[in-house]
Amino acid sequence: MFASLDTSGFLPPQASEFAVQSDMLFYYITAVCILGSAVVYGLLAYCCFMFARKEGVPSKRILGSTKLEFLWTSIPLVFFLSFFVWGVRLYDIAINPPPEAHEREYTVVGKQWMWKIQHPTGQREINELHLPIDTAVKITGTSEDVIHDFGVPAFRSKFDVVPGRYTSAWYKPNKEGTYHLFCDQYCGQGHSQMVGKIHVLSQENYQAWLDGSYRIREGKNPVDGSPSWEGRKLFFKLQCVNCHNKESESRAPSLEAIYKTKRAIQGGTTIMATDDYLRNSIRNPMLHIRDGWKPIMPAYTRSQVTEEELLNVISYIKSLRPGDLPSRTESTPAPVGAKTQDTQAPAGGN
Amino acid sequence: MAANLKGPVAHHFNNLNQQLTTVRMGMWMFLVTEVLFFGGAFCAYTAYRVWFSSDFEAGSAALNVGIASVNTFLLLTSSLTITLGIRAAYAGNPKKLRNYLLATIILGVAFLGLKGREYQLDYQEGLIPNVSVLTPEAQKVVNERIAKDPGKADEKVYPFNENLAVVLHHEKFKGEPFVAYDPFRVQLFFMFYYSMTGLHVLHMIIGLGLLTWQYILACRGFFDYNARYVYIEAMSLYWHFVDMAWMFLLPLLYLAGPHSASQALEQFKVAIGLAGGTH
Amino acid sequence: MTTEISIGTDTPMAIPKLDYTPQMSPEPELTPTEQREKPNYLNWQYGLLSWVLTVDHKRIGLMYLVSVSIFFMFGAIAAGLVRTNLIMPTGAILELDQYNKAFTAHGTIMLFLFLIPVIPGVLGNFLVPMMVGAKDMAFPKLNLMSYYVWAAGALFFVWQLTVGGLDTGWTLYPPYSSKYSHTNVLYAGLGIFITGFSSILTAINIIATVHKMRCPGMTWGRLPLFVWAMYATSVIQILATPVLAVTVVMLAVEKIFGVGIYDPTIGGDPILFQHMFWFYSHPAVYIMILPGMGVINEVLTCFSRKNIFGYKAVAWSSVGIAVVGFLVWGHHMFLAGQGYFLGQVFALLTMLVAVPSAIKVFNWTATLYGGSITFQAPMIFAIGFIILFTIGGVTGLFLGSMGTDIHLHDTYFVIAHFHYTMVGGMMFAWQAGLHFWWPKMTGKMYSDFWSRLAAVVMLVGFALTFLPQFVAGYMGMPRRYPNYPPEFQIYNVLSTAAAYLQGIGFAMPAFYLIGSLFFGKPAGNNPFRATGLEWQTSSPPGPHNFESLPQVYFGPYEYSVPDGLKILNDGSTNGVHSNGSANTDKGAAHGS
Amino acid sequence: MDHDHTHTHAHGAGAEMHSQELVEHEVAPNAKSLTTFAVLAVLALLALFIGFSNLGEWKVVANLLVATVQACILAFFFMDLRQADKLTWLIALSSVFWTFLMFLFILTDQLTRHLGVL
Repeated sequence: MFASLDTSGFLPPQASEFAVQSDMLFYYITAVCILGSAVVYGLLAYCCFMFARKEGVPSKRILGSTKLEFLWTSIPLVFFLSFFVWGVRLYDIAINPPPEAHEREYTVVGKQWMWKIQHPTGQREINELHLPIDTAVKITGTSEDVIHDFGVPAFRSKFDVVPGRYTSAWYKPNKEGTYHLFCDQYCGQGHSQMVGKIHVLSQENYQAWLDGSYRIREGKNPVDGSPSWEGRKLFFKLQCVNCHNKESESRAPSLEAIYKTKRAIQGGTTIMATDDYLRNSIRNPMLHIRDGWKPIMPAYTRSQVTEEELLNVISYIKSLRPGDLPSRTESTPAPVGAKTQDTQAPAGGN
Repeated sequence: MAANLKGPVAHHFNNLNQQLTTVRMGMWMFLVTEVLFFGGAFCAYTAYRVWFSSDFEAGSAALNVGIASVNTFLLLTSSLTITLGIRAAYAGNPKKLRNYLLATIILGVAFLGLKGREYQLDYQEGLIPNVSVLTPEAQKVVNERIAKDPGKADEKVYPFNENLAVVLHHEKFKGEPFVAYDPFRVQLFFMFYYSMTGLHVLHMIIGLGLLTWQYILACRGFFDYNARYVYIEAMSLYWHFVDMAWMFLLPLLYLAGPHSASQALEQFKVAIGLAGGTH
Repeated sequence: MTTEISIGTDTPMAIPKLDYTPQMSPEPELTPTEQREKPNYLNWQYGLLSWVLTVDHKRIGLMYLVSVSIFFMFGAIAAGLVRTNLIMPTGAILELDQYNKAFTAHGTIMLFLFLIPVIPGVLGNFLVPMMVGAKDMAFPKLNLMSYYVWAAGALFFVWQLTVGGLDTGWTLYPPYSSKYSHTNVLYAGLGIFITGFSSILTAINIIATVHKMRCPGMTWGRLPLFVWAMYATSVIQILATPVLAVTVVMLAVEKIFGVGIYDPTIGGDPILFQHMFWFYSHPAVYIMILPGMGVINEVLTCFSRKNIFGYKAVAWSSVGIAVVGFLVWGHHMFLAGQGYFLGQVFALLTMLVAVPSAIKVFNWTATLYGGSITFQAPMIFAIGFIILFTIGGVTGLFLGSMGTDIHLHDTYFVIAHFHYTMVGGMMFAWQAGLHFWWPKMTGKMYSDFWSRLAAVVMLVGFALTFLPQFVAGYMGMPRRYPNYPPEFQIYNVLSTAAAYLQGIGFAMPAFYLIGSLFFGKPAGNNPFRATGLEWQTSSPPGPHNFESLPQVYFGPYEYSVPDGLKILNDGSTNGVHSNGSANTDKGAAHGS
Repeated sequence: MDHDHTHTHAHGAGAEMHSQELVEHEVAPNAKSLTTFAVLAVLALLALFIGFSNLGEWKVVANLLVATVQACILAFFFMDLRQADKLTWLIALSSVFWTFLMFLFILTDQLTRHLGVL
């Protein structure tokens, strides 16, 4: 269920500005604490060796020293207060998103035991979140049942999602890659199953992902809510799948990974499979017949497929990768990411 | 006076003084835990009281303030009697002590009896969250509603809410300035009502048990050593605390909502059977 | 005793040479047979009834010792299951819900049935009356009652374990515990309620004892610091435990009647539960650690033959922790949806409450300076305490600072932190105390070699168990995960391996301590030549602790003054003198 | 919290034990107890009167004031706090103080949580 992510050394990846700021405070406290402990351990070792019992050497009678005590009361206090001040300022950053983040508000709903996420543009995901790089986004969450916690170590970010309320955090990812998403608040049997991935994509990849033509994860289905997702539904509704399917005896050419490739057509020439080509092949199939196939493709008129629907279908075809083409019997599957549940998801309970 | 306190000193004490002061101190420390125990409940109550004030007032309106008022005085009087008992005891009058103990016990039992009657009436009015069933009146209301609009036939009916509506729209509230309420939050109020008064009743029962025990001891001459009066004294501290807790329960639970003296009187008559049922 | 007094001063040596032999007092004045004839609290009454109905604080202490040891074993087994399961990223031996029940059992048992009762119940019961020079606790019958109340509560825990266990974690957060968990929340809640009642009774008893039962001359300034620590602990128990009780009651009411006191879907508020829960449960960690700190004071001073460095500072830091410790619970809730403003207040107070602990650590270290230190088992445990508790303390700062807590909250960093304080602190203090006072409790001396070995094994095993967890936590591994991403496996394997070593270490005392009962040589009244009042009576002590009412003239830790009388005469030290070795002829009670 | 208390014992438990006299129970003439009771009863009536009135917002405040006064009188006269020693006062006050702390912090959060959270 967990893909091992490339994590180097003892440090979790720093994938956002906040992660860097958070680590600075962490290193500061670490340095101070190591120093302080070193003092204690040094004194301890010194005393243990220097003042181990020696024959005939009595112990000194020392009742204490107010000066020293004042010293080691005030010095730690100063450092502790510095931790407090810096910590509060850091926390301030964490809970106050920059103004632009409010325009890009992602919603998260925790549920035993999955994360249901929706993009401001409507796309829905489960246990996965695709984010554009260098863009401040706000995540607002709530829970359907018990208290969960939406934690992304790579962003040094974490917040409890509480039933009946909205809580939120914000990220500004600055490093492409795939990072862990954990549920950090114990939520029952499947607590450790309530995990996922954060994908930070480049702007163009993110756009491509939004309309479904770019996918990182394996699996044949475009992201829920994207044009390709609509196109896929039409692909079944309009019976395209009857001929264009993965069965061996299919009566029509496969549509997998044909976009922007040269297609051999009757008459010995080839043609680049552009959007126009795809459009014509649906509206007016007889325009170009694929070499080696019978011209049985029916023409789909506006009355059958509106222009919007056509765009969706084309977007779906463009998104098809080798092996993505459905079989005739296949019905509309669960949305993207749902399969990460079935690994050990227990029966009942939710 | 200190001179004439006599009694055996337990094996681990050095003198009587040490023993007596220790007993008092122990009871006082126990009362501290009691204060914080009730304090926690009051704290939670207050949070919701501020959030859902109108709902809580509605819930309070449905309580039997008549019985509560009478109980207040019963408890106050019992505090008086036990105090008089101790005073009499230290004045060297064990007989009076026994009588006052007995009076205290009787008053306490009377309190519990009325309290039980109150719970019974609440049950009859169907005001127990998630447990009670529809009262006949509420059933009538529901039927009428369904008759008016058959579409409502299949929607879920929450008995408590229906019963509450019946109670709150009873004529005894006619003319009261009444607020809108959310029945589910009123259930929350009733939960506080039952758990807090329940805890109080539990303390009463424990206290009565101890009192009875001490009464028996008194009759069997355990207190011939007058130093042992300190045990009754400690007991009385506990009893006073129970009284004190009630002093706060009364305004927070019973008097929160709209009430009227006449209504309280009416309720009490009903409770002791001098008048017909509330509906 | 005169021989003790003169040790160290009589012969000025030219070349002092290191001498690691244990500081044992010369062979006890009494031969074993005589000692057996001498009536003590173990042998002056016989029969089962004389134990189950005893009101003797020493016997009750032993009853606690046996019970909590058994429950510690249960808790340790649960921990073993948890650690073993984490060897594999996919879980080695347990199903998901089994794992949840295992770590919940570990948490609840270790907290409510071991850490909270162990030192107040065993050492507090046994020692506080003797240290203040009393014949018994202030309320002996109440003392016995509190033991049986505790046992009853423990039975509920055992019951809920046998009928299917609990899977909410020891924190019992609603709405999971109130609505979604199908396990025995009610039994566990009852157990928590009842054991809490028991710890309240013990606390009342201890406070009353300290206030009212002190023997003549035992001023507050002369109380052993262990008594101060127990006093502060008891104050916390009295003030905090009732709130947990009522919180659990309301949780039960919600679960039974299905009304939303904490359930947001019907108007309740889960955060309220967390507030009331932590109002108890944060002070509870001080209930667990403060007695341990008290023990360390006694052990360090004795084995370094020194006065405690800064008696007042150490004593008042205990009280300071007890008071300020009440006002920091919110740092468990920085991310729970608690208000931001209140969060800042809690964060500030959290940093303040860290100061008294720092003071203690520095004072302990300074106590060793200029001492004459020997390294017997109790001392090794005490030094181990300082080493581990320092790490536990400083890692707390990461979590107390709001900014870093965001990343570290609910990760293994937290687990490692509180195990360093609770186990590395409390458990080592407990072992130190047990080894320190075992001769007094039983009159027998355990094996010096095996005890030292056990101390070292525990120290190494413990440190290695939880150090990797800091890294795993910082890498982001969440707590309470039976399965985890493979890149965390290395840390978990290391941790588990060391945990086994640690387990061996914790098992060893069971053998050599019990063995000492049969084969150990008589310890004598004061094997470690300590100065506390409890050492001035015979070991095991007589039924009423002291043969005559002790009279105290000096402060508790006059180890460095072999001849107190001289100093008493020239009055150079304003009346702070050992009540032990120095003034044996001035009517202070002593057994021999 | 028990600083002053430490001072009371500074001269030692032994001395303390002899110096400390029994907590006197000068037999309060029943008149005194009856007067106390009368006051308490009047206050209870006042509480009911307020409860039956339409003060709205202020009803609960007024009622709690009355209850507090009642509690104080009860503790002071019936529970003999009047003639109790410092230690007893310390214990009694500490309970009030810690309850206050609990209310202060928990209610602060319950009532201001919506502020400052993004």
